[in-house]
Amino acid sequence: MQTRRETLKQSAVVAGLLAGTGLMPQQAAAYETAAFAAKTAADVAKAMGAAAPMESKDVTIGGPDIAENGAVVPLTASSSLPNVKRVLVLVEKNPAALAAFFNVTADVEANFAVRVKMGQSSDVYAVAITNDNKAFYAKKEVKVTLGGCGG
Amino acid sequence: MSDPMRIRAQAAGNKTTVRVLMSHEMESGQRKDSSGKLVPAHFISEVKAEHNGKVVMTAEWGPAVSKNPFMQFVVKGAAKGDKIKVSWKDNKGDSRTDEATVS
Amino acid sequence: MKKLILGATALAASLAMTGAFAQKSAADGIAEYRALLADGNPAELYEAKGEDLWKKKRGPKNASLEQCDLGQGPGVVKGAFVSLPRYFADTKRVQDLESRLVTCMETLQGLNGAEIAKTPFGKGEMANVTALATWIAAESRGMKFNLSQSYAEEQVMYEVGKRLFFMRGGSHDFSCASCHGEDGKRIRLQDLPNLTKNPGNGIGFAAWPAYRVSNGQMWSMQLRLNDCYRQQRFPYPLFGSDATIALGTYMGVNAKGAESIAPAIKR
Amino acid sequence: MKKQSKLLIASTLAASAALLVGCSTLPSSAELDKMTAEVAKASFRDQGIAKTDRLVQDAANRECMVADVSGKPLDEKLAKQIEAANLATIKWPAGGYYIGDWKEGEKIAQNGRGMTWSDKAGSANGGNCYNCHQIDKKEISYGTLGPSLYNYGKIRGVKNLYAPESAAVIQYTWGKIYNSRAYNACSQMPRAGHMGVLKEDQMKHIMALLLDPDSPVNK
Repeated sequence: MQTRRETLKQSAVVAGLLAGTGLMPQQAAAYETAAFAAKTAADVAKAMGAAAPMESKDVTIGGPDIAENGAVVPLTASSSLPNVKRVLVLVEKNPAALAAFFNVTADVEANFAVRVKMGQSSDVYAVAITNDNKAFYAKKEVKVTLGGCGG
Repeated sequence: MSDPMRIRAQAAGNKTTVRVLMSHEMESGQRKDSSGKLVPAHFISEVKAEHNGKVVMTAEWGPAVSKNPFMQFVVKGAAKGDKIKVSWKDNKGDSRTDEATVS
Repeated sequence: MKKLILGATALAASLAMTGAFAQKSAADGIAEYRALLADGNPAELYEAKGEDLWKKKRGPKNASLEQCDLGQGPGVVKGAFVSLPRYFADTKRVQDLESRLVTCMETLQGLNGAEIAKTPFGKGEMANVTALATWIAAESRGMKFNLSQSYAEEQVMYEVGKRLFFMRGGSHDFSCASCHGEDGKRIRLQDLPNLTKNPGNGIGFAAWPAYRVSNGQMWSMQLRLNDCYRQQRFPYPLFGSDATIALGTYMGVNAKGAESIAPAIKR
Repeated sequence: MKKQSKLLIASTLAASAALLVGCSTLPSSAELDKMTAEVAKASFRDQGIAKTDRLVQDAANRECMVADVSGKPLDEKLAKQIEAANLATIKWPAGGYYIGDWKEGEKIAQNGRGMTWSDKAGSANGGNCYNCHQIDKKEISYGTLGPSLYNYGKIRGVKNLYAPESAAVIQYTWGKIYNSRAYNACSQMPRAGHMGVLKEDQMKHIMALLLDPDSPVNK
């Protein structure tokens, strides 16, 4: 089980990712140009200080444990929370952490699949943002292997 | 002009699972060509889905979405024969809209 | 969290145990990855394009390819893929799917076959040949390979193909058999089919054309062979050359009875 | 070019009178060998650094190909001749210094690049080792075409690289990397030294990876 300290640390990482993407609920805007601009985890950490997203069992991230090729990594992000307005998919170690997000309406489930590029093994996150501007996340590690003949 | 999408929309009970394949380079902007120059980013940035003309989902993507993107989502209450329309727009202003019938 | 901890325990255990155990879990992980990709194969995009190209009037003669004879009679697409390469009386040659398509594009549509053969993969009319081959392969999905060996030319192509398969050369002394001559071998983590016999349903010859996720390209059998030769450190095989068709005949005849899953999705 | 090989097949068939009846009288094996060589010649072109001269086979590749096609092992006398000829090609390192840096060796073993038509002339080649062999246990992405080399030196009792009893296995390993066919006429392993794939210092680094008691391979 995770210690409280680790939980806090993880929350801080996600808060950093979110702050860097400009996607913290209070910053949400019509078009999220800044959201896709964060270059590194360090960059996004600079913007820490916003309300920390919480790890939640009501958010699920799905994907392979090992990806044979980082060019295509199939991920699913979903949440069983009742009031989700947005679902995000993040790759911590990518040049820009945010890969994609989906705006949820009453007519679709908060359940999406998308395929992303990963430059290296990394944690991947699903983040659900609720109508009352809280953020919840789940994460898992995806290992990217070197495939083929290496040439 | 862009190649058409492949949209499959399948109803099961009161839920319709929509699977979409899009034809797009999704150039990351990180890759260098053979002469060592950075290839500019070129990617689908906005996606929209409509059910019988009503917008049910919008999305924004970055260049980390894989080439020839695949996405899946679930529409509540769509029934056989309904129309699902998907549109995308990329960062260079190209766009594409295709429609499928729920089966 | 529980899953992560379990994962870590399993990893530690596998490090303490034999390498075979660690390998197995890696192989399971890869199998899981491939299963996740199978639903939503971008090859479908090329299938749709290929079908459209088959039916569309194009070229100087403004004709479709609907009268193209792929060996089952003019216009018959279903079953053609699992019977190629085969001998064609009109060209007096054994041809594979792609070289046959170029023949049809030349004779029916008036396009320049020699120019198409020289076009790089993924460009211009060559990209169209690949899309056509993808659709035509898809039309035989689930059917079993059954190549003809009734013409002497077909038998000769098989024998030449067999010899080419074992031809060692280049800077690394590789032949096709270096990687594809034995059962149960791997290069890095990739399983290598034994192509000297039927390697099983949907494996090897019965899987290409395939969408390659590593570069996001649709790969025809001609391109698959081309890249094998590149990695073999051989010189460049000409598109539709007798060497490539002979190898196709050798692998196709060996695959008799194997069920086609083409177009597949590959690393 | 293509026309040529097509005509060749047609004329050979006509000569064996098999064309019209479509019966199963195939050309002889020797004729098929000749046709194969002609087909190969007509089917490839130069691209980048990969020129058509790479199709020219030396005795070892020619004889092993014949053996592979027939499915019968090479005649023992011929095998010995090939091994002797290849053994004679081995260049032993000056001064008897066989061992480099295992960390560099690991990088070379990981690298599968070099000498394809998409590689540039003069670029350093990789050793391709992990494509076929298990080596350092940390690397789970390894091939199984060759035997596992994990614990290579340890299993062979190399406790001290400079001990006289280590000399034989060190020399053999050098020879095997330099020219594998010196010890097995039809080995599938590339002849890294003989064919100029790896330079002498690169081979020394791989030697260290396999034999140095400090290398993770021998832990």
